[in-house]
Amino acid sequence: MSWFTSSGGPGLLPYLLVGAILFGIGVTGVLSQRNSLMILMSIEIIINAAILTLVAFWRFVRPDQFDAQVFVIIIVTIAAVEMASGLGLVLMVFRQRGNANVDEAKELKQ
Amino acid sequence: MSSGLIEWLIFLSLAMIAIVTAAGMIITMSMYRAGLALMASFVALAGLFILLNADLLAAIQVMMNVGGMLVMVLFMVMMMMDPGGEMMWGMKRDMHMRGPGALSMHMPSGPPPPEEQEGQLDAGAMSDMDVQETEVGGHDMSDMEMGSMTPRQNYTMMVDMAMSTAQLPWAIVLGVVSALLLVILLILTPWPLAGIAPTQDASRVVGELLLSRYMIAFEGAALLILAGIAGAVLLAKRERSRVQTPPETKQRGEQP
Amino acid sequence: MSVFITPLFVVCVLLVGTYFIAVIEQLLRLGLRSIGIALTLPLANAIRLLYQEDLTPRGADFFLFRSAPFIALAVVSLVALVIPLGPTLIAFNPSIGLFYFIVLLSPFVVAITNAAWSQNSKEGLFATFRAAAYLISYEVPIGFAAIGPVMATQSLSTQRIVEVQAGLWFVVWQPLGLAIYLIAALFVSFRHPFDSALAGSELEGGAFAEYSGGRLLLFKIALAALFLLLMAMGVVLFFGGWQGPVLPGPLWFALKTFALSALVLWLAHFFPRLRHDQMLTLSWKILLPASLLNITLVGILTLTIPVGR
Amino acid sequence: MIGVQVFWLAPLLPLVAFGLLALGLSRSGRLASALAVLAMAGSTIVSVLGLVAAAQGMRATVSLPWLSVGGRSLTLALWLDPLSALIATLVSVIGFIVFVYAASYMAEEPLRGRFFAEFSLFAGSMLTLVLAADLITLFLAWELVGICSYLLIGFWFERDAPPIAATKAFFTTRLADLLLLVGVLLLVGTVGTGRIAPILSAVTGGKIASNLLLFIALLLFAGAAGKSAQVPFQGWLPDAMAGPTPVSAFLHSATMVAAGVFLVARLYPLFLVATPALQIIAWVGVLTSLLGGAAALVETDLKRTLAYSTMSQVGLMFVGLGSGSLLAGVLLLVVQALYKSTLFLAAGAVDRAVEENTTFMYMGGLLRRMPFTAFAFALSAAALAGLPVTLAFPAKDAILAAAWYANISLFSAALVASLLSALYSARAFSLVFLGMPSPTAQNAHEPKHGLLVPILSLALLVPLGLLVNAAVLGHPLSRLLGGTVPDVPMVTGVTLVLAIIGVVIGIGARFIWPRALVWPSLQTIGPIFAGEFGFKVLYRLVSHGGLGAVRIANIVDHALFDTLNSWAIRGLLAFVRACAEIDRTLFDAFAGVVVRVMMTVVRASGRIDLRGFDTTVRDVGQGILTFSQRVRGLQTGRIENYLLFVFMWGVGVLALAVLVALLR
Repeated sequence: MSWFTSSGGPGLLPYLLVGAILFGIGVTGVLSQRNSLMILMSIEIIINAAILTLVAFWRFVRPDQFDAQVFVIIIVTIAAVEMASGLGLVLMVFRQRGNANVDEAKELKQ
Repeated sequence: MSSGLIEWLIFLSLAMIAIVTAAGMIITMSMYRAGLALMASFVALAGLFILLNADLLAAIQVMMNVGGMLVMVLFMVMMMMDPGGEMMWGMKRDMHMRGPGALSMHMPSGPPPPEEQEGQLDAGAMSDMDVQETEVGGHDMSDMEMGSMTPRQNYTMMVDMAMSTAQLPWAIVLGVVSALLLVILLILTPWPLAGIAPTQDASRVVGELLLSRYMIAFEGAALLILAGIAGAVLLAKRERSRVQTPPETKQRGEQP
Repeated sequence: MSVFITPLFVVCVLLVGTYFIAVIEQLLRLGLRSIGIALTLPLANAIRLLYQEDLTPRGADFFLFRSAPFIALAVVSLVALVIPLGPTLIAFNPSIGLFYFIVLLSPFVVAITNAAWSQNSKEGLFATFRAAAYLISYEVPIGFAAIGPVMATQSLSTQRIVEVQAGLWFVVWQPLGLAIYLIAALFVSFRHPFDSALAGSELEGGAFAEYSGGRLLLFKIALAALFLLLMAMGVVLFFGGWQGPVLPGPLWFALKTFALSALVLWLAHFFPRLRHDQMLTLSWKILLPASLLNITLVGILTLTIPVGR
Repeated sequence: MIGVQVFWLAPLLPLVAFGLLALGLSRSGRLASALAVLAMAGSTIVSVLGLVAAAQGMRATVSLPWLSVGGRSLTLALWLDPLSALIATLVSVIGFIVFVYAASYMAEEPLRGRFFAEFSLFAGSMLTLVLAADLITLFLAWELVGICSYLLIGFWFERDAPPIAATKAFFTTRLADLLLLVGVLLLVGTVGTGRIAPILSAVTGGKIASNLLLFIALLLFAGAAGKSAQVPFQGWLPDAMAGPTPVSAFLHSATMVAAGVFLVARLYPLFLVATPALQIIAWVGVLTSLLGGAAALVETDLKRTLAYSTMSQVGLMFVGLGSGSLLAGVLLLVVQALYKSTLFLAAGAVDRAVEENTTFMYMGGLLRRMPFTAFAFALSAAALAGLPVTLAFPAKDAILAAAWYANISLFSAALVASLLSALYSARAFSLVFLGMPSPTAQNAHEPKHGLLVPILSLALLVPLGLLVNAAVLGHPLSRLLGGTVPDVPMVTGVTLVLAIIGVVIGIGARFIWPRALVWPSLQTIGPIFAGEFGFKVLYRLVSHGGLGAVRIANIVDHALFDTLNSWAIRGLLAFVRACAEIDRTLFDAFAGVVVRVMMTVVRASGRIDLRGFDTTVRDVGQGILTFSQRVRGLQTGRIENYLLFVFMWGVGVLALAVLVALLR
C-alpha cells in the first residue's frame, strides 16, 4: 500500500493518522476542561493537528508547490493572535470573578 | 539498518511523544506540567515536520509555540495559583485519595451530600489550605487533619480541585468518535500522491510567495496581529478610574 | 560513523571554549598578573562542585528538577552545530542556520524556568517569572539585530554569511546592529548586568537556588557555553567569522571569539545590575526602536551600496 | 533642464520634513517651523523649475515599483506635465507663503511642532496628489490629504468644536472617498493599468462601454465632490473653520478643496466622453454655488462667510468644467486659490486684532486701524467679486462665457451666483472695514510683520494671478495647457455690470443708506441701520416677513426708500432666504415623504395580515410555543454545554462525509 510507505519510510497515511488522533485529543480537551486557559491550549492542539495534516499533504501530494507552507505560516500567526486575545479575555474574566472556570460562567442563561 | 527503517523508528517515537504528551496535557494535575507537556508535543510535531522535509516550518513551530506556551504557563502560574513542586501531588497523597498522584481529578458524580449543621473543624482551614507554608518556603499539608473532614467538605474540595467539567464522558466519547470518523475518512479517500520529493529551498520560495501571490494574506495577517495586540492590551488593561477611585473616596471619608 | 563523531567533537570544542570563557572571567576579576590562578581556578571549582553533595529539596518536582540541567546542556550543544569554524568545518549547515540558532535559544529559557519552578520555593517562582519575561523581551531585539547581516547577505545560512564578509566585515556599516546584538546576547545568556533571574544576592541564586553539586556544574557549563556561542555567532554575523589572512580559519575564529568575549565581559563590568523592570524598559523602549532603525538604515545601505552582495 | 530631473523633490521635501519632525524633531517648535518653511521653500523652487520646464514642452515620469497584486504590478509614479506642474507651482507657492504666515501665527502655540509636522504632511501629500502619474498614487495621496485635514482641523482637540468638526469633515469626505475608491478600482480593473495617460487614451479610444464609463465618471465625481464640498457633501466645509486660520487658508485655496477640481481636470477627457456626466457636474456646481452664495450673504461669522464663498466659487469652477471648458475651470482654480488664501490670511489678522473674535459684531471700521490688511482684503475681495482688478478680465467671465455656450438656463443661474458673489464679498468687506468701529475694534492695530508680509505678498500675487491668461501677455495659460478660453464680449459686459451693481449695492448698503437716514423724523430708527446689523436686520426684515419685520418695513418703505430699489433688494433677499431654506429643508422633506409612504404601505399590509393570516399564524405559533417549551431545557447557559453541541454538529458533518465516502 503506497499510502502507508514512501520509499521505505512512513508515507502519507501515518502522518494523517497522527493528525486525526491529535485532533481527537484536542476535541476531548476543549469539551472536558474546566479552566479556560486549558481550553485555549486544547484549541492549540487542534490547530497543530490541522497543520500537521497540511504539511503531510504538501509533502506527499504537491511537494513542488510551496503554497501549503505559506498557509501554515499564516495559520500559526493567526493561532498566535487568537492566543493573545484569548489570554486577554481570560485575564479580564479572571479579574471580574476571581477564577477562569467555564462552568461557573452562567450569565448566558440569566 | 536501512534508512527507511530508521525513518520509521524516528517517526514512531516522535508520533508517540506527540500523542502521549498531548494526552498528558489533559490528564495531568498541575497546569505548569500541562503547559510543558503541550510544549513537548509541539516540539515532537516539529520533529515530524523535519521528517517531512519542512525544516522552515519546524523552526517556526518551535519558535512560536515555545514562546507562546511559556507565556501561557506564566499566566497559569500567576493566575491559577499553581505553585511550584509537587504540591498538588502531595496534597492528594496526604488526603488519601485514589489514583496516581500526578493525574487530575474530575468532578464528583452524584448530588452533593447534605450540609452539616455545625462544623467539626473551623471553616478557615479549608480556605487557608493552600496558603500555609513552612519556614523553608515549601508547602506543607501535614498539619491538615484529614480524618476530620466531613463528606460535605470533601465534596466541595473535590469540586474546587476538579480540572474537568461534568461532561467529561461526553467529551471523551465525542473525541474518540471524531478521531475514528476522521481515520475512516482518511482511509476511504483516494489521495492523489505525487511520488517526488521537494527540491527547492523552502525559505526562499516561501518568502517569495508571501511577498507576491499571498501579499494580501500576509498584510492581512499583519493587520490581524496589530488588531490582536490592540485588543489584548485593551482587554488586559486595568481601568484606572474604576479601580482606583473607590479607595480614595473611602479614605477621604474616613479621615475627618 | 560521522553521525557519532561530529557531536562528540562539538561537545569537546564546546567544553574547551567554556573553560576559556571561565579563564577570561577569572582574569578580569583577578587581573592579568595572577594568570596561573585564573588558569587553574575554573578546574578547581568544577572538581569542588563534583565532590559536593547533590541535594534535592523536599517537594521538588522530581522529573523536572532532574532533567532541567540536561535540557539546558542539550539545547546548547544543538545550538553549537550551526557555528561555522572554518571554510568546511561546520557540523550542520542548513539553509536556515541563523533562524535555527535563534529558535533554539528559547528552549534554553524553558530549561531555566523548569529549574526555577520545580524547586518548590518562593525565590524559584520569582525567577520563573523573570526568566519567562526575558524570553519575550529579548527574542525580538536579537532577531531584528540578526536580520541586518541577513539582509546584506540575502541568505540565512551561517556559512554563507561568513563567505560574503570576505571583503568587508558587517560591523563596519552595521555598528548599531552589533551593539543591539551584544546587549541582547548578554540578556539571553543571563550575564552580569542582566542576571536578575539568577541574581545571587537578591534571590539567593534565583533559578539555581536549590541546585548543588554536579547539576549546578552542568548549569554553569551550559550558561558559559551559551555565552560563548552567542559571542561566536556575533563574530559570524559581524566580524567575518573565520575569514582572515595567513592563519588558518578556525584559529582566526577562536581568536576573534575570545577577543569579543573578553571585550564584552570587560565592558559589562562597568554597569550595575539592572532591575527586572529596567531590563524590560531597556528591551522594549530602547532596543526595539533602535533595532527597527537599524533595519531601515541597513535596508537603505544595502539598496544603495553594492558592498553586501 | 534641471526642472525635469528634480521635480519629484517637490512632494518629497515636505514629506521628508514631516518624517524628521515625526521622528522627534518636533519637540522644538522653532526648529520645526524653520524646517517646514525651508522644505516648502525648496519645493517651491523645484516646482517653479518644473513649471518652466513643462512650459518648454518637456515631460518626465518617475516611478518606484511598489508591489504586485494578482499579477499586476503597482507602481508609485509621479509625472510632470503642464497641468500638474501648474497646480504644483500654485500649491507650493501658496503653501510657502502660508507656512511663513503660520510660523508667526502659531508662534505662541505650545504644540506647534506637531502642527508643522502635520502641515508639512498636508502640503507634501497634496503635491503628491497633483503630480501623481497613476491613479493608485493619486488615491493614496488623496487619503493622506483627508487624514491631514482631519488632524489639522482638530488641531485644538482640547476645545469643544474642533474635534466634532474634524470628525464631520473626515467622515463626510471618507464616504465620498469610498465612492472614489470604487471608481478608481473599476477604472484600473477595466483598463488594466493605473497610469493616467494610458487610461485617458483607452477612454478616448472608446475601449470602455459607455454605461460603465458614465458610472465610473459619476463615482469619480462623487469623490471630487466630497473633497470640494459640493452639494451632497457640503456640510463639513463651514465647520472646518474650527481649525487654525493658516489651515483654513491652505485648505480652502490650493489643497483640499482644489483636489476635487483637480481630479476632474486631470481626468477631463474621461468626463468629456461620458456624455451626461458633464451636465450633472455643471448643475451640481451651479446648485452649490447658489446655496453657498446665499448662505454667505446671511452668515454673521467672517471665516464662515469666506468658507461659504469658497463653496460658491468651487461650484463655479465645476460649472466651467461642466460647460466643456477645461481652461475656464483651471483658470478660476488658480486665481481663486490666490485671492481666497489672501482673504483667509487677512481674516486671521483681523481675528487677532479684535481679540480672537470671528463674528462681524466685533468688527467694523477697521479701515483706518489696519490699512494694509484692508488693502489686501479689498484687492482680493474685488477679485472675488469679479471687478477687473488688473488689465485682465476676471476669471469668472470665462466660466460664464463657457456656460453661455453650453446652456442658457445654466448661464442665467451662474449669472445669479456671480451676482451673489459680488454681493457677499462687498458685504464682508464693508462689515469688517467700513462703518463705525465696534468697542473691540477700537483698539485694533496692524498685525506684526510676520503676519503682514505674507498677507501683502500674497495680495500682490493676486493681480499677477489674474494676468495668468491675459491677452496682453499672449494667453500664457492657453499656450501651456492648449485650447482657448471662451470669450463672449456680451457676457463679459453683463458680468461686469452685474459685478459693479452688486458691489455698489453691497457697499452702498453700508454707506448711502445710513446717510439717507439723517431725516429728523427717523432719527430713532437710525441706529438700527447705522449699527452693526444693518444688513442682518434688513435680511431678516425682508425675508422673514414677520411681525417686527413688517413694522420696520412699513416705516422704511414709505418714508425713505426708493421703491424700485427696495423691491429689487427684497426680491433678491427672498430668493436668497428661500435658497437657504431649501438647503435646510429639502432633504428633510424628502425623507418625510418617503417615511410617510412607507408607513402607509406598512399599515396596509398590517391590515391584510390581521384579516387573512391571523388564525393560521396563531395555530402555528401555538405549536412552536409548545415545542420550544420542550427545547428550552437545552439552554443551560453553560459555555461547555454549548461547545458540546457545536462539536456534536461537527461530528455529525464528519459522519455525513464518511457516509458519502462509503456510498461512493
